Amino acid sequence: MRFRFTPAAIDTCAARRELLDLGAGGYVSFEGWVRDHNEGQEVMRLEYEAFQELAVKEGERIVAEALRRYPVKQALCIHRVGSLDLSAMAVWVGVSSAHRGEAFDACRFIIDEVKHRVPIWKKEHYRSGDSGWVNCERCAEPGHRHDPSHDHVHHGEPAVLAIQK
Amino acid sequence: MRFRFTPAAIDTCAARRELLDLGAGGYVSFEGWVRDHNEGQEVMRLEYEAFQELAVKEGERIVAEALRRYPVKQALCIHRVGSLDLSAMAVWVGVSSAHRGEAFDACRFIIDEVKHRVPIWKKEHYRSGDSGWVNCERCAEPGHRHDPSHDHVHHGEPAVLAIQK
Amino acid sequence: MQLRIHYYALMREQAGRSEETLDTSAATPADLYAELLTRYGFTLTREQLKVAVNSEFSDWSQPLTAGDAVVFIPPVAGG
Amino acid sequence: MQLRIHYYALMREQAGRSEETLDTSAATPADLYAELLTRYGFTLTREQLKVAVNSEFSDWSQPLTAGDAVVFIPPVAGG
Repeated sequence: MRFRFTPAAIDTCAARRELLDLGAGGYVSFEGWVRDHNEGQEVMRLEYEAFQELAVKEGERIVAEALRRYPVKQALCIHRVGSLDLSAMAVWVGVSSAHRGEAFDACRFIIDEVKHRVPIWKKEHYRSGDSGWVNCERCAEPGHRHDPSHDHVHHGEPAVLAIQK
Repeated sequence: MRFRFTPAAIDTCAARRELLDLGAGGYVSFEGWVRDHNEGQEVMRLEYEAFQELAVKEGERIVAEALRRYPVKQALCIHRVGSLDLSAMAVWVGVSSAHRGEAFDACRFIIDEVKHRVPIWKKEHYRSGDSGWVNCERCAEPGHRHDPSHDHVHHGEPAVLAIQK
Repeated sequence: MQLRIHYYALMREQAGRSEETLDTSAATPADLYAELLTRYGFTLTREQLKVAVNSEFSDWSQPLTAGDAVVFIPPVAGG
Repeated sequence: MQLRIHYYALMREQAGRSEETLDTSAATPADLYAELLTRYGFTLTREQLKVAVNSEFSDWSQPLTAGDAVVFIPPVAGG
């Protein structure tokens, strides 16, 4: 499985070992960390929830696409679910390849697609006591087509879908 | 010091801890691994040698440039010297930032510049018994100007400067 | 016809449940969402959602059959 | 005038030493390289090299002064 969920801390050392390849000269990894702010609100902790059956299928499709698009050796993505404190790792992506350019491109492709296509949701809990489900700004626009191939890029902070007092 | 050398294995866990930042939501790292082949030759091991006094200054300048160019939080690069076996880590770059795009860009900028500007040399030892000092193809062309700002990108395998029997 | 519905995230909270088995005459996911929108007062419009049937992305107009498992997917935010 | 020269990598191997103190009349790094090229038969042309004086990148035409430390830098290959 090249995309999976874990309810416990992501073991990046074990995950990295799965990507070792004698023909690989470059390895790129991405980690998503819980940040202390979003949209001007102070964040205290996060909760991640996933529709795991579909999410694992879609995640596997994304990693398979990356392996088809870029001449890389190995790729893997692991996503946390449950409650996460500040600085905790929410997601990890690793890619090994013969040359570094492809590893950077494939790693970025995977995390961009995971953020836009995989059914995972994030609830932010703020210092103010409010909480809110976060989502990609453009996805939240009415009429935005959820085309799995759309390749929009996030600029700035993700929008909050609904603030709860 | 945001650029340094080590004669022992790079401790990526300790290095990563130096980049933790409550305001960081993304972390990108690059590792250069010793590959089992180059230019059609089977590689058995590598030796890295550096002009450390100048290399550390130039490496620090590169990381400082990355921090000026991209709105990232922290960045660090560690390079091995000495003899390295296959799969060993020759170089590590880590970058943390609020948003992931900048972390990818800054990490790639640092490793590209380090490979082109920092006085480090690599000798490959081949299964055939030969050995050779490797260098960037374009840098080896007579008349190529060693402008520190040149931004050429490597395609394919690095050239071997001189094969020794 | 009986359908199985699972709710996630904002929709789970607004429905007040994470799953239910429903007797419905809805012929498509579009019909079903219209029915549930009335019942639960979801704040998300259909245009903001995707839909999955039996754990695969589906069209809103795909005919539903008895026993199908339906999930309405609010805007995602992994990573 | 006495200069200190350090050799690295291919140039170290071709010079057969990693450093030396040299009495020379070379006024610039360019002059100095011409002198050493004759002595050691380096295979790299000046156009393939950079030069550092006192651990900073330098011009080939910068005047040298007694006690300067000079390094000729072959094409690099970090990472």
